[in-house]
Amino acid sequence: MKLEGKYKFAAPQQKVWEAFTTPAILKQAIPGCESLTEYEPQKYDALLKIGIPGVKGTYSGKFEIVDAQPPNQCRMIGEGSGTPGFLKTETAIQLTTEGAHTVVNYQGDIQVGGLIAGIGQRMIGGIAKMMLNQFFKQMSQALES
Amino acid sequence: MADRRLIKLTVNGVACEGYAEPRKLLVDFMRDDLELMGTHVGCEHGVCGACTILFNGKAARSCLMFAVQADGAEIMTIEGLARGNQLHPLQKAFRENHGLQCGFCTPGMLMTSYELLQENPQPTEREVRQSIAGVLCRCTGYKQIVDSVLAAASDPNK
Amino acid sequence: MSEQNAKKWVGQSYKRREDLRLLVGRGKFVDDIKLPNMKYAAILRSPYAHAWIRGIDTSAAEKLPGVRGVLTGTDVAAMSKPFPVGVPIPPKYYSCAIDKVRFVGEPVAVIVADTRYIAEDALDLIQVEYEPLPVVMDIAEAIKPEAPILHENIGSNIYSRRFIKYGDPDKAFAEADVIVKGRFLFPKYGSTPMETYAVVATYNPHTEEYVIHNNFQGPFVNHALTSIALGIPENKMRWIVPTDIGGGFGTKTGVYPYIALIALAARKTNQTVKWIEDRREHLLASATQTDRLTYMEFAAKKDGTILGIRDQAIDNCGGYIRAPEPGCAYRSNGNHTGAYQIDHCDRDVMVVGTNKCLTAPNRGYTCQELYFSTERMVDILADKLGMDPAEIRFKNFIQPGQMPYTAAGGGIYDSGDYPKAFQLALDMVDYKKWRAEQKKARAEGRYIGIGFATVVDPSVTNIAYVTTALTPEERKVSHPKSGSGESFLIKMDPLGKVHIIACTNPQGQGHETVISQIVADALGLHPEEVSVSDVVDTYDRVFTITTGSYSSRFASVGTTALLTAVDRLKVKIVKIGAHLLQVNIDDVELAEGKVRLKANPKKGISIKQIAGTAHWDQAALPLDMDAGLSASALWSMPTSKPPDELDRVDSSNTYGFACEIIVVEIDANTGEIKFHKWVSVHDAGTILNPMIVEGQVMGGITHAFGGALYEEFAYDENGQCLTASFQDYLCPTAMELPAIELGHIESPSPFTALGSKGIGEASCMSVPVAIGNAVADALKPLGIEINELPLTPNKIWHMMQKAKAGLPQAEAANRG
Amino acid sequence: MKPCAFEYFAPGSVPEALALIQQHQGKILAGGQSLIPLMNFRLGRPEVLVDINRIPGLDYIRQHDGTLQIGALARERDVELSPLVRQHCPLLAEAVSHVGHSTIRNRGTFCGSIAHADPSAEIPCAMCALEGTIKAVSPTGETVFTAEEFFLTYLTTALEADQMVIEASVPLLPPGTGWSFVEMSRRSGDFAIVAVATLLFMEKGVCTAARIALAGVASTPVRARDAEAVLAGQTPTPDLIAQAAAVVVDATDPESDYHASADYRRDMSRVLSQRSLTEALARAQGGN
Repeated sequence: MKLEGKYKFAAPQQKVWEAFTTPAILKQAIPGCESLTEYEPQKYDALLKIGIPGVKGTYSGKFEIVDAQPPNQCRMIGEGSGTPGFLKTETAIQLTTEGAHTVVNYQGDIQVGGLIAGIGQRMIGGIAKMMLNQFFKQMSQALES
Repeated sequence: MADRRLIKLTVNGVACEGYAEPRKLLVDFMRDDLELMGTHVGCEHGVCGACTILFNGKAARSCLMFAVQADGAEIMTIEGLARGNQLHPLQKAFRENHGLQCGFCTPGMLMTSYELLQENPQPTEREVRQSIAGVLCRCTGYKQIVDSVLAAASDPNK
Repeated sequence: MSEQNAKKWVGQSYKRREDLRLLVGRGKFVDDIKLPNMKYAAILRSPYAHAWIRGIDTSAAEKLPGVRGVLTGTDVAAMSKPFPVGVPIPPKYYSCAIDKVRFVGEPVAVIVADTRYIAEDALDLIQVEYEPLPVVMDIAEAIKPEAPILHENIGSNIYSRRFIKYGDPDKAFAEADVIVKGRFLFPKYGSTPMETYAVVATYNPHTEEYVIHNNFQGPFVNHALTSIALGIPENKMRWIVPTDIGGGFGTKTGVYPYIALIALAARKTNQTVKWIEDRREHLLASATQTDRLTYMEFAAKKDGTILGIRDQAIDNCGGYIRAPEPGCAYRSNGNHTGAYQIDHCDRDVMVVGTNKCLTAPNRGYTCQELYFSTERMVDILADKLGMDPAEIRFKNFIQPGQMPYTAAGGGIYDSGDYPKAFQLALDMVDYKKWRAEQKKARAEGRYIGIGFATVVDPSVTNIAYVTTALTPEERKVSHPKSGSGESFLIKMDPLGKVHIIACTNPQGQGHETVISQIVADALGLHPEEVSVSDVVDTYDRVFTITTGSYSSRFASVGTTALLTAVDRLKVKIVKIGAHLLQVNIDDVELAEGKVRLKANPKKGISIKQIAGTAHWDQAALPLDMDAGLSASALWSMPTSKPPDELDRVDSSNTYGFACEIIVVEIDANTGEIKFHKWVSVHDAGTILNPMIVEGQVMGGITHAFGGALYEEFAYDENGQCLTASFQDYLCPTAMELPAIELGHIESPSPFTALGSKGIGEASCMSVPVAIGNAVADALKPLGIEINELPLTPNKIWHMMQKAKAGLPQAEAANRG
Repeated sequence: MKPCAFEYFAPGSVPEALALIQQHQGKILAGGQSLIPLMNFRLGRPEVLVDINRIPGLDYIRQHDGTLQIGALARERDVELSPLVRQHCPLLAEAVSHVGHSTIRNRGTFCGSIAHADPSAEIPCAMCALEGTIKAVSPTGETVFTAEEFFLTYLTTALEADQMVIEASVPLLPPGTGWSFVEMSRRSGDFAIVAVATLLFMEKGVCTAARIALAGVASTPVRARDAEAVLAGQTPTPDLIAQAAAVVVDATDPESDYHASADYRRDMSRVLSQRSLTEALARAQGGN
């Protein structure tokens, strides 16, 4: 499933870049992220409890930032597996400055596999989008605070 | 076995009891513990309707209830339709009109249409179809089932 | 002898005896079997469509209280062998993934526990390390050289391929006035019976015998192949199929691996193990029909005479291929040219693999795929020539006087009057009126369409067809296969009542009832005087590798085998009668319940007396005669022969006819289809029980209606099945079906004892394309071609939007 | 497909239920027709279930102070067949009749469907059109939500962890109100691809206010206010209805799924709104 879009942050590009590559901020912003531990620079062990009320799944997996060109672009690769199946994402982001703002363009691909994919196809797309919006909103809040 | 609850209920007019953990589905309890195998399990997510029973007089999916919820309830299943060796008019009509082939969905069809005829003794064809639309059949194409229910509706002994 | 039987009961809508158990909740299905100390299995399934298995850790699962053992691919590899399958390089298909998974839902491990609940708890505790691989989902992609390869030992994704020519197709195409082309994609839908797969297995390590209760549709090939997979002789594996199977429609005729898998789990854990496939497992990983991509060309004369067919047909069998595949590609060879006089065919048939669920026959077994292309092509040709699609069919029909007719592919069409049946359908539908309505509607911007399908319905598979997967040269050096046998044993008790022991193993077709009707007629009894036991128990039934209920075989081979046994019993009765009457056997006849003198019909001895003697006074029997009164037959259709050197084969042994005429209207706003009129006419020879025939026809229609409009196993681009619940795999309900009018003609088969042949699959073959043709006809003003299914409102709406905007239609693809 | 183990409580009163929810973070089991399938698939794994089916007095459907009040245990089937509902709010009866099949509605509760908050479900959509309210209780008191503020996103509501829905209510419709509920689904009984609930409040042939709510076209049910504005104060005509229906599309933000693309849902929002408004107008004019 492809997700594309952009989000505008009221913060300078360097600060946005740092937020996107700082584990503590990422942990706060990633919906359902219970822990994010850096085991190598820009590589993390992650534990996610995600979903919607009553349908939460626990996924454990890895998350890494590759091809980083600070403060302009990188790719974020994550994968996790748990009882409801597995998740894989690969998202490219590009940061550009627009006046006092920073625009983040993203092109992501999300794979959902296993139980949820077979049973929940009706809502997966929407929920993925919703979580992405949550992520950007949280990032935005973190940047403003 | 962890946390098994005593469940007392009336099934087809007979008092029954058994123990089940809370997560045990009512249909599994009926089949495994009460040995009433006439009710079938077809999907376990409430779509196929093969497991339909009457729960306190209302048609219900027994795969979408827990056995503990049936404590004190009155249940009727396909085994409870015939009076002695006399088939119920619905059963007769299903036989006369070839309303079943493999028989797997039949408990659901019978219990659903039993409720329908209780509520609406003279249904139209469309009402019959609406009612049994909650039970999937892969054999018959439904026509002969609809014919059966309509025939039963016109049976004065129903 | 049976030709003299009065048809008193046959032909009646005799009420079913099966109903008297099923209607009161006393049917016996596999899930109703309870054995002492029985444990329950649950299966861990792959969430990946294609991945290496790098490790499995079952330790936590094994420690869970109530768990009795775990079986993994390592055990399966050590304890069993791959299932044999008739392709040049078989993939290593075990009952469980060994080191690689090739579709979502493939078994990876089995838990045996005290309850299914605990077994599922334990599944959550198994850790599997996967290394995902690129997937291939689309047929056209799978055969490209750069495609990810599923099976390293095969080296490509092509399981089977044959180039086959009938007649002189090059000449036919050279002489054609017109050549039309099409590309068709038939979807992956399935049988989805209400009862899923079910197995109860026990192993006795001391006798090394398995006893396996299951709901396979007969011993058929599965018993033989499963015993090979388990590495045991067939007589060490007792299969028992109870009286009732909750529908099959083909799914339960493919080699399903769970019989072996649960048997191995029983053996490893030393437990009696029950496994009932749940609906999610069924939709993810049981069996579907093949999806098929077809490129087809018709060569024709200007007057509409079809000269030849050229096609490339590619069937997709999914992650592995298993018997009876590659039958998908070859099963309909004998009737490839359908109801028409077409002598020349040029075929490139391929069976390929992708990372999808595996396949098995599905009601109509690949004839829906075949006719979706050929019957669409007939309409496309008619359109090109400016002919009426009804007229072009009449032009090309095989004529009744030509029966029995040998079709280009070798099918020996036994009987039929296609023009008469089609004319009946046209009259029933009032064709002219609907063409006028269509004209009017088009003027108003409404979309009415009339769709036809006129198809030949092959029943009674001749297992020989599978060997056309091999070249004639390869066949010469391999073991030949042929036949279509069925077995019956008839016993008469001392009071003259009859018991039939059958092994047809039906799934709701009412065989017990029809057997009693047939035997009653043959012996002058009431059907109530005939009892029937029709189950599979490989230890106490006589059978061959073709035994079972599939390919609509009961009405043809079943009835004929039954009457062969009855005739043998009658011969014995007559012999005993003549002996007791002390006359020559030629001087007596069996009539009116007696063996009597031809010369003096008043002098005779009743069957009842003869039966009593046969049991109570065995010394009174002729010296060379067995005691008691029973007979058996294991009869195979004489036309069931191996393919000839030109690959022609009578792939089925009887051929019925079905035609549909369907009038639809497409909602211009929503793309929804409304059915104005639907007529379905059949010819299946003699009708044995009209009530049952109507049920079979309606069931077949509904199944195909589902496939044409609602049902599909859909996948995303990563190989995830999106339709693993009944919320997304949409079986039609009683509300979706429009009114359908049925018509029949009867052209008795000269090849079967009663002239009857199969009917339950006929409309499965004709309905999908008839709906496709109707929608295509409706949307003709927009220039829309229909070449794929299912025709969902969403899909039709998109086609209409594109057409209205002048954009080209997307090529149908099944990549998710 | 067997559910995970859970602790089970069947309280006999609302305060008892609320205490259990608070104490164990329990999940409420009412009709269970959405929850139990999720549990059978093991997608839902609640550790504690609080079964409210044994609490007396919650199954009411009553008229009170210009509203229809529906208690937490009123079954969908009871709402569908209730003479009160049919008389005062036929839109609701019609919407409920599209929920699953009668056997599901026998057991499923009206309030449970609201709490489940499926954006393709009929009842939340009807509640938005009717501007109904949802009353929740917690150990500390009552909260009343409007339907629109209640539905946040997929299966997510404004309900706090210690709250339970105790009642839904909708205002009685003035006589002569035009209403309609139109749904398109793959099969009868399936979730809506698109469903539209409309109301036309009429005075002397003029539409004083219109309401249009849709299901299946966003992460929650949505109101099409701009489209409503097209109709307000006007005499509805087929042209005006078509105009309004075209504007409805702007209120939608659909997703594609296997059954229908976002484009299709968008256009069906228009088509179905037009049909629904036409039907509502006919009812307003024809009196039923």
